[in-house]
Amino acid sequence: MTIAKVLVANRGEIAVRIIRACREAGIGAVAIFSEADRDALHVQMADEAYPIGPSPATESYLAAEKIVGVAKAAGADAVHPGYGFLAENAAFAEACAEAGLTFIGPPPAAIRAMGDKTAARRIARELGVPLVPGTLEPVAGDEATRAAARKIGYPVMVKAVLGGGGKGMRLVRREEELAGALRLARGEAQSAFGDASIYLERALAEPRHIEVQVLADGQGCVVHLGERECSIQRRHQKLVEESPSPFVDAALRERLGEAACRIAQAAAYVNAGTVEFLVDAEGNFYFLEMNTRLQVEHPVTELVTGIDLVREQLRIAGGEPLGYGQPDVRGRGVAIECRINAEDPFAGWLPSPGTIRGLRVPSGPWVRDDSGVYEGYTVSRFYDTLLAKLIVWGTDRAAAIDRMARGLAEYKVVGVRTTIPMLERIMAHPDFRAGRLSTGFLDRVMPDLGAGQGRHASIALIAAVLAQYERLGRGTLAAPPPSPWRQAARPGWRGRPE
Amino acid sequence: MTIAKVLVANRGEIAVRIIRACREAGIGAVAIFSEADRDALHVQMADEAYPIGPSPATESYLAAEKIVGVAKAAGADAVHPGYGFLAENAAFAEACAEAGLTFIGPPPAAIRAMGDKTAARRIARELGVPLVPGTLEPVAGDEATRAAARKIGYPVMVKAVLGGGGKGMRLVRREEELAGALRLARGEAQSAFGDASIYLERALAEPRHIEVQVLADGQGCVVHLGERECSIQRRHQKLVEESPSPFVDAALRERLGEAACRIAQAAAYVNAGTVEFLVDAEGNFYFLEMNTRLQVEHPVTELVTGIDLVREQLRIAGGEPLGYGQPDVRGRGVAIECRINAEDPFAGWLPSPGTIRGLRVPSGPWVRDDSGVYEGYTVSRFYDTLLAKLIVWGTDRAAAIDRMARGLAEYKVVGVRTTIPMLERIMAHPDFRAGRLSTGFLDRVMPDLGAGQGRHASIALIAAVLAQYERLGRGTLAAPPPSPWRQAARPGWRGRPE
Amino acid sequence: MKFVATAGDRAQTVEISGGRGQYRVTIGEQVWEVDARPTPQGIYSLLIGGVSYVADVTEREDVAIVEVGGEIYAVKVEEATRYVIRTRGGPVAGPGPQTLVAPLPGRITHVAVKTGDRVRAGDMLLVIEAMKMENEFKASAAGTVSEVRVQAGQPVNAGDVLLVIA
Amino acid sequence: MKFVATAGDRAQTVEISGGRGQYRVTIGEQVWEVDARPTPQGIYSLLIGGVSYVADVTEREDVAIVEVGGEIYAVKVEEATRYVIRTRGGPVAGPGPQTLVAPLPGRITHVAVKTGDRVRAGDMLLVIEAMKMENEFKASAAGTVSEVRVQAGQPVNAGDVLLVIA
Repeated sequence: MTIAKVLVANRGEIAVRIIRACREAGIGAVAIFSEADRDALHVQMADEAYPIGPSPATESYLAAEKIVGVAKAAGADAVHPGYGFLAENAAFAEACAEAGLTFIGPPPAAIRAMGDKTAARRIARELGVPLVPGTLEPVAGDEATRAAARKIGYPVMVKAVLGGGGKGMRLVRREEELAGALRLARGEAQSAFGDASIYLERALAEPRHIEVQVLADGQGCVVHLGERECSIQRRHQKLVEESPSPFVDAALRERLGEAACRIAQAAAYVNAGTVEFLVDAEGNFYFLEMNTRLQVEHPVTELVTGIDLVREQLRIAGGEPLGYGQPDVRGRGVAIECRINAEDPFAGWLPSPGTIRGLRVPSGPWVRDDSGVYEGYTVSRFYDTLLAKLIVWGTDRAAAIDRMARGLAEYKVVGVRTTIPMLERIMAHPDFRAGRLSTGFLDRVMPDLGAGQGRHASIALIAAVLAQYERLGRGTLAAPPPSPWRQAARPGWRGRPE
Repeated sequence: MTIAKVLVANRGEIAVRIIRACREAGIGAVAIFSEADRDALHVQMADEAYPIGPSPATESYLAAEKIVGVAKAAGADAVHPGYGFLAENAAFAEACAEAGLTFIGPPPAAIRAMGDKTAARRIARELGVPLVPGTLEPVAGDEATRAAARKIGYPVMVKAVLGGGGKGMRLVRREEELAGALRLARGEAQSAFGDASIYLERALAEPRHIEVQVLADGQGCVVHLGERECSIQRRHQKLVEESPSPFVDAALRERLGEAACRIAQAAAYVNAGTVEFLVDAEGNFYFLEMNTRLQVEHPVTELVTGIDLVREQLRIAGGEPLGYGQPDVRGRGVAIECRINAEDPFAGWLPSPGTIRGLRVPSGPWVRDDSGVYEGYTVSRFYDTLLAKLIVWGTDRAAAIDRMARGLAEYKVVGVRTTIPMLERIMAHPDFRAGRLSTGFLDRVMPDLGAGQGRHASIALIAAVLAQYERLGRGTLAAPPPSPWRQAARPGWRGRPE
Repeated sequence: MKFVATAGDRAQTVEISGGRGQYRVTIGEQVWEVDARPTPQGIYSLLIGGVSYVADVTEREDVAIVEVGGEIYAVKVEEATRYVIRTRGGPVAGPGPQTLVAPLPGRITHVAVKTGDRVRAGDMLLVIEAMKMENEFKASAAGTVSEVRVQAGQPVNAGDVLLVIA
Repeated sequence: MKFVATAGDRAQTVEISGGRGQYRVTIGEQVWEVDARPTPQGIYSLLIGGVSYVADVTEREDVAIVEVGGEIYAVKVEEATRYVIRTRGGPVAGPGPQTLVAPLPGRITHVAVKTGDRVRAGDMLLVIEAMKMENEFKASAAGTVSEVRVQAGQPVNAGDVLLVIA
C-alpha cells in the first residue's frame, strides 16, 4: 500500500504545495493541465505533466473520468485532489477506488455524510455538540420556510445543503427579504452544486469563524492540531487566517478540539479534515460544518505545530498509523496567513487577470510564500484569483503581525492588481492588532479606506514622469549594468586562439 | 537607551537580514553603499541609504570614520556591523561609543580579549576548558617555532594570532614544510590583519567543527542556544551548516554549552557570540576561538530555537534584559543551511561575477531564503561570493535533508555559476545523510564528482539547440503571452470616449 | 522637459532634466534631486535626499499605475504642449451619454435593468462572473437606460460595451 | 534545420523542425517530440513524452551552458554547414604555444614561475585574488615558460594574457 506516484488533480499554489511534499517524501508527482495552464508553475515543478482538456474547469480539472484515465496511464497509484474542484466529490473518490487508485482523503461515506450540511448537523446534534439554531432538515416551500425562519428568529442565514465556500448563502434581516433571498440562493446552489436544497440557521451578530484541524489515521486514532481563526473575510471568503485564535484560551481550545474529534470519529473520518465553528462574543461555540479535505489555510497550523499536513496525508493514505497522540501535539508561537489574490480591493475586489511583469517575493526569517506563479506568468481568467499565500510565524501575535507587515511591504507584483495594499492596511489596523476580529471586520473597516492616502503622492508623480521621460529616450536610464563575465569559468589553459 | 534608528555598516544578504529585523521591530534602518553597490538590494530595502565611497572595501565598508560620520548625519543612534568588515574591530566599536552611537555587539574589551587568539586560549586554559594542544603565546623565530612544533607533534596548524575566516592558516605535515608555510602564513596574516604574529596548534585528524551560540545581556545573564555543526567546508570556509549536530547528544551538548557560557562570562561578554570547538571522533572537544559577532550561519539556530537572534541583538544593545534563562531555551527539529555562492564548484571554486539574468527562489513549507540579490542584479567582483543562504527546517535530520534537496532543485540562478549543483550532490551523499561529517568531507567526496553526470545529456543538447534555433528566429518561440489586461480595474462608469 | 501629470482631479506641471540615473524634477515651487534606477520589470529604486523608495510603475493605455509604500496612484502623464492643445477648448460640456464597458472578460450572469429604466446612483445594473467571483456593477450617477447590449448567460470580452445610460 | 552540437569531445548532428512551442528533434536515430516554453530569463520548460524538465540556458560567446536536473553541460551549437567548413581542414596540428588568460578580473597576488622555467602538469603558476578568494592557477600540461606578462600586486582584467608557455 506504499504510495510511489501521485497524480495531483489540481492546479495553482495547492498543486505546487502537494508536489513539494511528494518530492520531499521521494514520491513521484504527476501534474495535469488544461489548455490555459501549459505555462503554469505546477507543470514545471512536477516530474510528469499531461494535458487534460480545454480551459473551462468542467472540461479539465472537473473531468473526473479523464483524470482517472491519465492517472492509470501514467502509472500513478494515488490521487491527491487538493481543495476545490473534485476534493469533496464522493463519486470521484469512489471512481479512484474502483480504478485501483488510493484517494488521498477520507472514505466516500465520510465525504457524503459531511457534504450534506443538514446530515452533518444531525450528527453533531446526536453527539451533543452545540449547533447554530436552525433547521436539521432541508426546508421546502415558501410557507414552511417562512414558518421555520420565524421560529428561529431573524436575522437568519439561508444556506445551501450541499454548500461551501460562501456559495448559495444569503443573509436575511427581515421577513420581507426572505422570498427574494431564497430564490437567489436556490439558483446559486443549483448552478454551483447541482442541487437547490436549502436550510436555515440563525445569523449570529459579528461571530468569529474558528475552525479545528483534525488528523485521523486508518486505525481509529484521531488528534486535533488546535484551531485557526478565519474571521477576516470578504464576500464570505477568507482573506486572513491565523493560529492560534487570539480569542481562544486553553480551556476553550480543549472543548473545541474535543468536539471536533468526536465529530470526526462519528463520521468514521480518516485523513486530514477541518471542523468549522462559529464562536460568539461570550465564548459559546456552534458547529457549522466539516470540510473533508485540506484547507487553503493549512500552513498556519503547520508553522505552529511543526507538523507537515500534506506529508501526514500521504502517510495516512499509505496506511501508516499517526504514531503520536494528543499530548504529543504541541504548539509554539503564532502564525498568520494572508491571501495574495489577483483582485483590486479598491474597486470592489474586481478580479485582475493579466501578465505578472515583475515579481519580488519576500523571504527571510519565518516568512513562507506558497505560490503558484512566477515572473512572466499570465494569470488566467478561467480560475480563481488566488496567486499565493504569504505565511509568517512569530513568538507571539504582535511579532507575527510585525513580520507580516514587513513581508507584505517587500512583496512586489507588477502587472496585475492584488490584495496586498489592503492586507497591509489590515495589519496596521488597531482592531486587528488588538484581536478584535469578526466576520464583519472588513465591512466595518473598509469605508475608511481610499486607494492613495497621499503620503507618497509626490513620489508617485516623480516615478510616473520619470517612466514617461525615459520611454521617450530623454534620459537613457542609468548606466547599463556592466556586461556579464563572458568567459567560461575554468582555470588553467585556454587553447590556441582561433 | 531605546534604539530608534540603526545604521547597518554592511552590505549583501546580512545587511538585508538586519534591515528586516529593524523593520519588524519598528526601528529605522539606514544603509550605506559603495559605488559598486547603488543597485544592491540592501539599498532598496532600507529606509535611507547614503553613498560611502569607492568600490574597494578599504575605501567604503572598512572606512570607519566615514561610517561614523554618516551615522551621525543621518541621526542614527546605533550601528550594526553585521559580520566581516568592521564587525570584530574593537577600535570601530570604540569610535561608535565616542560618537554617542550604540555599537550593536560586545564591549570593545571583549572584542580585544577574543580577537587575540592566543589570549583567548589563555582564558580558556584558566577556566579549565580543553584546548587543542599548541602554543599559548605567539611564536617568533624559525628556530623557536621548529622546537614548539616538535613538542606539539606533527601535523601542526600554523595560525594567525589575529586570524579568522581561514586566512593566514596552513597545515604542515612534516618539519621540512614548516619554514615555507610560516612564510606564506605570516605574509597572509600581515596583509589580512596588519599583524604577522603566528601560533601553532596540533592538527586533529578529520575533526568536526562544532560551535555554540551564546547570548549575554548587560545584566550578567548568559544562555547558550545549542550548537551548530559546520564541518562541510571548502578552503577552510563553511559551505553547509546544521543544528543540532548529528554527533552531539544531550550530555555533550550540556558540557559544550556550559564551557561556552563560562568563556563568555570570563570575557565579560555582552550580546550574541559564538564559541568554536573542534570535536574528535571520541567526543573530546577542544576550544578553538570565539567569534564576537553574528555568524553567517545564525539562521539554523533561529529555526530550531524559535529565537530571532538579530532581534535579540537589538534588544540587548538597547539595554533590555534577556528575560529568560537556560531552561526556557528549547529546540525543536533540525535546521540546515546551504551557502549559495557565485562560484564554480567544478572549476576549483573559481568566483563567478556577472549579471543574474534569471532567478527563481524556492519557498514553501519550512524553506527560508536569506538573500542579497534579485533578478537583474549584477554580482560585483569587489566583494565576497555569498549571494544567498538557503535554510530549511524539518522534524528530524532526514526530513530536513529531503527538504533541502527539494529546495536546491527549485533554485534557478541563470547568468552566474553557483555552488547549487555541488550542494545537491552533498545532500544526496550517503556519508552526509548518515551524519559522517568532518572538515575533510569535501576533499574526500570531491574527487568523484564531474560536472555533467550524463543522465540528462540528451535533454541538454535539445535545450541548447532549441535556444540557437529560436535565436535564429526559426521557431518564433511559443505564442506570446496574451497581452495583459489593459484597462483600469474600476467597475462602474467610464466617461465619454475621447 | 515639461510634462503635465494628472492624479485624481489635480493637474500639475512637472519639469524634468538630467539622465543616466541622476535627475532634477521640479513640481511647482519644489525641486527634487532624484537618483533613480530602473529594472526591466518596472520596479524603480529611487533615492531622494537619502530616503529610499521602491516604486512599481505599470503603464496602461494613457495612465501609469504607481505603487509606492503601500499606496496606489493612477497618474496620467502628458507632454505639456499636448496637454495645452487638448484642454484649450475649455472643459468638456456637461455629462453626455455614459457607457458601461466590461473591465475584464467573463460571463454576464444577471442583468437588472432594461431600456427605458430610470436609475439612481448605487442601483445595481448587472453582474459579471469572472475568476469564480460574481462582480456586481452599480450606477455611479442617475440617468435613463438607453441601450442594453447584453443578456444573462452571454460571455463578454474586456472592452465590450454592455449598456448605455443617457 | 541541421546543427552540430558538441559536448565534451563528442559532436552530434541534431536536426530540429517545428516552432511556436512544438518541435521535433532528431539526434542520431532517436526522434524527440518536444513541447517547449521559454521565459525571457533563459529558463525553459520542456515536456518530452510527459516528463517535465526545467532547463536553464546561459549563452556565452560560442557555447551554451545548460543546467538541467542538477547537471551542467557546456554545449557548442553550430549550423551544420559551418561546422563542416570549420573542421574540413582536419584537426588542428599538435599543441602550439599556450596562453593563460585571466578568466575573471582581480589582482595577481603571487607569480610562481619566471621566463625559461620548465613546468609540469599540476605545477602552480600564479594566484589571482578576486571576490576575497585566492584562486590558484596550475599548468595543465608540461612546457617551458616563454613569457610572463604580470607581476605580483598587479590588477588584471578578464581576458588579459598572463603568461605564455611554449
